[in-house]
Amino acid sequence: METVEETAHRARAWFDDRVPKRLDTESRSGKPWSVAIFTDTSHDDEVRLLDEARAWLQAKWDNRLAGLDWSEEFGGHGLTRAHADAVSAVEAEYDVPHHDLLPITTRLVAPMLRLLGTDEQRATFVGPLARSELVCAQLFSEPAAGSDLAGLTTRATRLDDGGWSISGQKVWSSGAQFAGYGLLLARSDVDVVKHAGITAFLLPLETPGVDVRPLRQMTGGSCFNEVFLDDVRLSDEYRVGEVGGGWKVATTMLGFERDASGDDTTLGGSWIQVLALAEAMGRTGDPSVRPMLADAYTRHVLAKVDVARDLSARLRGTPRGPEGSMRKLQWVEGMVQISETVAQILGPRLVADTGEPETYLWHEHVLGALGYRIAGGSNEIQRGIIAERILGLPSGPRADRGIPFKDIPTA
Amino acid sequence: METVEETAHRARAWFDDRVPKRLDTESRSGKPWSVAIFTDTSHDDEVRLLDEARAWLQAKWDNRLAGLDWSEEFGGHGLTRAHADAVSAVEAEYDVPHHDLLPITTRLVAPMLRLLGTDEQRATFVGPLARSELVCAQLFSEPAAGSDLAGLTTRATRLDDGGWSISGQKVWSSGAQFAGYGLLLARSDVDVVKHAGITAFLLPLETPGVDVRPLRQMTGGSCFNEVFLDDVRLSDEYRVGEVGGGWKVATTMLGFERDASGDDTTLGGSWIQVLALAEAMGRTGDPSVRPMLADAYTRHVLAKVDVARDLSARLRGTPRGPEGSMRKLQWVEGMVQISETVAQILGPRLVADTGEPETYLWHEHVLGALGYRIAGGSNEIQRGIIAERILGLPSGPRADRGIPFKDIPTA
Amino acid sequence: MSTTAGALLLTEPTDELRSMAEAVRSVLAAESPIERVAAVADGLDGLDAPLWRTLAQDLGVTGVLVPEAHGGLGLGWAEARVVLEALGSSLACVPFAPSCVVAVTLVLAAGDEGAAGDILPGIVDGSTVVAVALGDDSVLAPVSRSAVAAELGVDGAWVLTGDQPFVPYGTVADAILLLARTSDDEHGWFLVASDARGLSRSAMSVVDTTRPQALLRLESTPARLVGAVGRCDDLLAPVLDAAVAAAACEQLGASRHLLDLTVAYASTRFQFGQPIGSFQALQHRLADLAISIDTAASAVEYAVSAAPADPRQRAEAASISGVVCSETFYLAALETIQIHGGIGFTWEHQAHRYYRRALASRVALGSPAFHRERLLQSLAL
Amino acid sequence: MSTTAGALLLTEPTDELRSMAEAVRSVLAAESPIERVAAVADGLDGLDAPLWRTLAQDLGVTGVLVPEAHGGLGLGWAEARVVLEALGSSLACVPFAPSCVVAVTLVLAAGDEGAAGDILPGIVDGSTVVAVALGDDSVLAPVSRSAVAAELGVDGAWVLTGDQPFVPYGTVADAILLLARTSDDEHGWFLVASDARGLSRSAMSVVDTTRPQALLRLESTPARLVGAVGRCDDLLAPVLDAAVAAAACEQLGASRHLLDLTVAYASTRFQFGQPIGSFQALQHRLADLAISIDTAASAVEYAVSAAPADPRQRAEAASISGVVCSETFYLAALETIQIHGGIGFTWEHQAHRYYRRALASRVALGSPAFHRERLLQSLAL
Repeated sequence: METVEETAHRARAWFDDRVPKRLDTESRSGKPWSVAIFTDTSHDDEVRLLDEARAWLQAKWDNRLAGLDWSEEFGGHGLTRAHADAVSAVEAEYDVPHHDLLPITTRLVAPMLRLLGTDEQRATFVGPLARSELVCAQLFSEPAAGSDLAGLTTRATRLDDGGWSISGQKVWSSGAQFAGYGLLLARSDVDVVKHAGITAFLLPLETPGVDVRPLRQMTGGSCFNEVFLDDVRLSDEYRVGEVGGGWKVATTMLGFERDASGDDTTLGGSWIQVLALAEAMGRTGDPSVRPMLADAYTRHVLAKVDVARDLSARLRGTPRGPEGSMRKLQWVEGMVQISETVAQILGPRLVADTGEPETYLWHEHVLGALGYRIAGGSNEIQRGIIAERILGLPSGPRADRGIPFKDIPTA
Repeated sequence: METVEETAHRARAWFDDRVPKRLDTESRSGKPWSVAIFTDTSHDDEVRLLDEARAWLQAKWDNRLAGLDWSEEFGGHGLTRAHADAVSAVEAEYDVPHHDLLPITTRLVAPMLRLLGTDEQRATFVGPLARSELVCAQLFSEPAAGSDLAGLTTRATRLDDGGWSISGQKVWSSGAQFAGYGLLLARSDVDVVKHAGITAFLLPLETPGVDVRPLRQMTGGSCFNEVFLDDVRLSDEYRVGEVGGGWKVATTMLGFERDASGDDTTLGGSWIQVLALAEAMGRTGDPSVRPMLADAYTRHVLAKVDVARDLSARLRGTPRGPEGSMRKLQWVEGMVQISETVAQILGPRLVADTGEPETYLWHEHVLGALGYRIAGGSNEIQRGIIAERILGLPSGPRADRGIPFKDIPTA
Repeated sequence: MSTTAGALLLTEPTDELRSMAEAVRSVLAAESPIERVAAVADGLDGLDAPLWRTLAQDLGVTGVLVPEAHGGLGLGWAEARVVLEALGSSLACVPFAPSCVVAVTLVLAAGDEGAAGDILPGIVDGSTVVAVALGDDSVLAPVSRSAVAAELGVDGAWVLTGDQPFVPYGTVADAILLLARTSDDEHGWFLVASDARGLSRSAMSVVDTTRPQALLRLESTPARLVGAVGRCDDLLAPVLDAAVAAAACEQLGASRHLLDLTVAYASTRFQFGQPIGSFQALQHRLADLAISIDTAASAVEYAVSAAPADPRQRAEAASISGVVCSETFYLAALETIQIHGGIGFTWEHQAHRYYRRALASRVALGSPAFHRERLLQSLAL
Repeated sequence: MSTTAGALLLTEPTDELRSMAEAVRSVLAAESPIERVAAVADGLDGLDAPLWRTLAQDLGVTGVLVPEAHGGLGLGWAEARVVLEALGSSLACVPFAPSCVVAVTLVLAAGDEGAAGDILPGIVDGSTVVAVALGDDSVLAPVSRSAVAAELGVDGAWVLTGDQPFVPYGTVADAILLLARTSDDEHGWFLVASDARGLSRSAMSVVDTTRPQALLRLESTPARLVGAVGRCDDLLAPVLDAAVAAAACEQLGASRHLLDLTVAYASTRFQFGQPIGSFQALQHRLADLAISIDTAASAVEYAVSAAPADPRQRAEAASISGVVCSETFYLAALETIQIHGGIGFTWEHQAHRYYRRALASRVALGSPAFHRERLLQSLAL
């Protein structure tokens, strides 16, 4: 078997031939990296980016640089997670195609389905999903089920023919306009406690009754969708896991998410960019800016140490559990810190465009940074996980515990 | 009737003849004001301070500068709260005798007893308490009833002769070693909800079975006591309010406390002192110190505005209710701010004594400031009051609601 | 140095003040609901002209600070404050602060009766919007030198040349007041008509579109000196103080609105079978916000009380409000979005409009760090 | 400037490290429970002599950083770290950090084989406690000039004159290393024996009595130059880095202890019929503390990894740990007292001992503000 070092070496050689190194402040296009958190891209450009990212993944796969830890049953190469990690670590140094929808498909949905799907689902979907030949979005959150995901109310009603009728509304569904499938959670039983009445489906988004509409976020762009479901008829083949077993599907995926997150350093607004800004604006000597620069640099360095610690723990066989909640909060805190620093550096130039380059555009970062305090498990939810699952603090009385879903107060 | 302005004028003239103005950084003794929050005074000195403060109050009273808003029935002068406020405002400019136990006696216990006492209790105690001829401590908190005062477990058992036997332990009883009486809350019924089973007593502290022991706080001194009660026999004449009406006694007193607090600007560590320190240490130009100085000065100024706003609201007939919780938190925040500022100014001189004057002694302030985040209703309790009683936010489920005291979980 | 606030005279909430506030609020409720604000802000010039007419012609509040001799109401900061709080609360898209507070203060402080007679009546009846340019880097460090130069032409008239960014309502204003340097050591306030020769105005892209800003280019543009020339700092101080205090009043009004909005949402939004406002962590944060707003109210009270007082105390009070109210409003906007969760992050929700205003107003007239320094300087520290 | 941490080599928790930690912890559990710490701290000299003997003679950890050639264990910072974390966790009253880490680092960095041979064996067997004076205002601004002057006597031997405050364990030490200036531009590290002529030592009153400090007066006191004379900054840097990194390890250990203590208390203390640890506001604050401690763990990891590396990165890593671990420990101590409530404010409870250490260690080797500046300087900013 190829050693991890050999894999890393091979990856580097292959990348060197094909993609540029990720330089400090410039992107592949030779333009400065965007500092935005939510990029505002046209539909056509977004499709192109997604296609590039899929092609890139498949090319890596065909050259034994992706799918390393997938078994041959799914077209994989039968190596270990350590081999895959090594390629990721090397790849992080390069400026490669990327699209948010890909990791959802390949790192969350595909491994979940491998674990929980039927034999037929595994045969049909897992390989193509892992290679991103099929692309799948997450249909989890709802307007009335945000932090309380398990409070979802999209209804799945069993029909006489064994199939399902699904009605309801999903929200914050990233990439649903480009995906062929959506991994959907719906309530199939309101007479049991809330976690027990949820069923999961792999929903072809072409199905009649599915309406995907862009949702405009406060930054002005539309990175997300609302998905309306009106009497959507679905055969039972598309059910994932047991009837009433949807929460297990969700937690399985969220478990992979924990494992996968923390790598995404592609979002805009890095230390390098902040430093470049402070120098360009001549503010590195400003006593109101200096402590902020010191703290931003500290977070920049310690984020790398965090990654190394987590990698080391994983190699020792201690998989990341709820500790992912800490990383999420540290990462968000770092983004907020950068926002505050650039606000102090730019002053009025943060909020009104003088035409000077690389100044006003930082407002995109500042507006967007707020989003990740909410998205992907709000700060409040993460703190609760840390308190009860890492520190082991006791839970207090709760109004939704031990009673049928239909009896939980909603107003 | 004398006008408020006339009273103020008369007060000023009388004070001018007797006590020095409160100068910026020096006390009556000509020494710098202490910066300590909890002063560490010997028992004899404390007794002397208390006696001086009582004599001062009585002299004011005899000269129609105290007891202004007390009716003649209690030896008062039958004027208004506005007259009393005016004298307080003038008095704040002078360096006058003070002891913590006095306001508890004269501003909390005496008015409560006037409202809730029997005719006999009113005739016997109210006047002497108001003039501090009798002195009364508060016996409220217990080791297991801190934030949750109504969870107290000191037992009051009714005897066949109609009297009571009281056993239990009180803690953080300020001044109990000098007081003749203690206003005590005890549980008389465990079969009703917790607030309904409490009875109040005016306990002569000489009663057999009462044991007052000093409690050493983390600053090193002993400003508080533990009070042990072992089968203390008390006649029913000393009961205050109804049997089971003790919580009303407590809330009445806490209501007066709200009204009375916020005036206590005698605790150590003021803006003037901080500024003097920064100048003496040559640190006013330090960029790490300057923002802290600006914030300390801001709090110093706005505290005065707060007082003026509250006075104006009271004069318009809007008594201070739960807003007192805001003042408490702002006041504590100001103390903490001053602690942080002096720590930044002094560096190692805060924690080790070089012998330079007015430097190391600030550690007393820094250690003590923590106490008031806990004492008198912790920060957490005050925030809860603001959230539910000022903002009107709904309460969540609670484990102690609607069930008999004896069924409330305690471990 | 000296300490102040020894004997504070606060503005009592009289019946007249209350009814004035009520009148403004009911006009805003009717004519400037958040949907209207959004439409104007997403529109061309960011000015709600019909509302401006109502405020000027029906309510007459545009003349609140203008002496009766010039057609105004001849009232003071207590009255201006209630108007500003209401406008801030609703994000109304009108140039009340720059034109009716800052420009009026400037003209009165200049002691130039001729200019006052020419400028103020138009401000009062709303026919003239006067913008005041305060910002370039002057708000980050005490300005010592404007980028605009003034020269006396051969005809004895002044002409200005230079660039002036960050002019609030600069594109819609009928006239602009700006600082220009007349010599190495001296500056003056100059009035430039919007149609003056050599003036070009371009709208800047802005985060807070309820508050348009312009970049002005002046090339030998004729201008009128208002008041006398003098030291830049001396000319700037009363105007900056008024602008900061006015912004503080607006920030306080907006913060209170956000607290009310968020408390209402938290009381009715259920998650986990409970209203989210019953979760203690959220309760404590809203309590902290309420405290911060109460502190901001004291800062505004002080700034308003000190507004006509001695220059040192006025600068002190303005800068205190510039720190406290900016930070409070920013906190309020952050908590509003966070507590509203996903819905608070959408374009359709009003939260981001307030966040944008909070972000912009926190830096527009000097950052909190700048005002901390300015406060210390007012204390000779 | 350059960025670092590109390829981080972290210390893996080997079995040897784990058993070393276990050995130290079990000695401390047996010999230095909090009651013992309180008794020593409230006693005369703040030194737990029996514990010191056990550590030196039974465990031998006093020689952890000393090369085997000088009788030590010849191990590195990974091992020193586990000892320091355990000592910090228990507040053990022993001069491990100054003598076994800081003094050893100093002597090795000086490259003075003679001095090393004379000084290190005594440190290893615990018979000699060597204090290192780092603090006067040198820790607030990069030191440029020591207050102690060194002169070469007629006999060719150095004598020192001046005052040196803030010497940790200065009264119990057998020898003290301090910086003295040998000329206008140069300084040297000097070793002064505790019984040297002209040396007087007085204990300073201190907030953290688990860490005694002394004021030294030297009057023509004979001293031995260790290493060569040189620029003050160059001599100080490696020693300050070691001292700060050692303190960070102790702070991390103490913070973890406080988190455990407070979580345990909050899980069993009932108020309002619930364990207080089930109240959400408190849960969230403990979560924030846990995050802060995790960040501190990364800072320590980085400081320990960088300890033997190039001077720039070592200074960077030390100062990062000086900010992060100081602030974390201080937060931990504050929350411990606050969450314990009244009982946490009593003398009898252990909380205040940790708070005193947190307060003292936050300023003893430079405040967080100082280390932020030092970090920027290491980046040439």
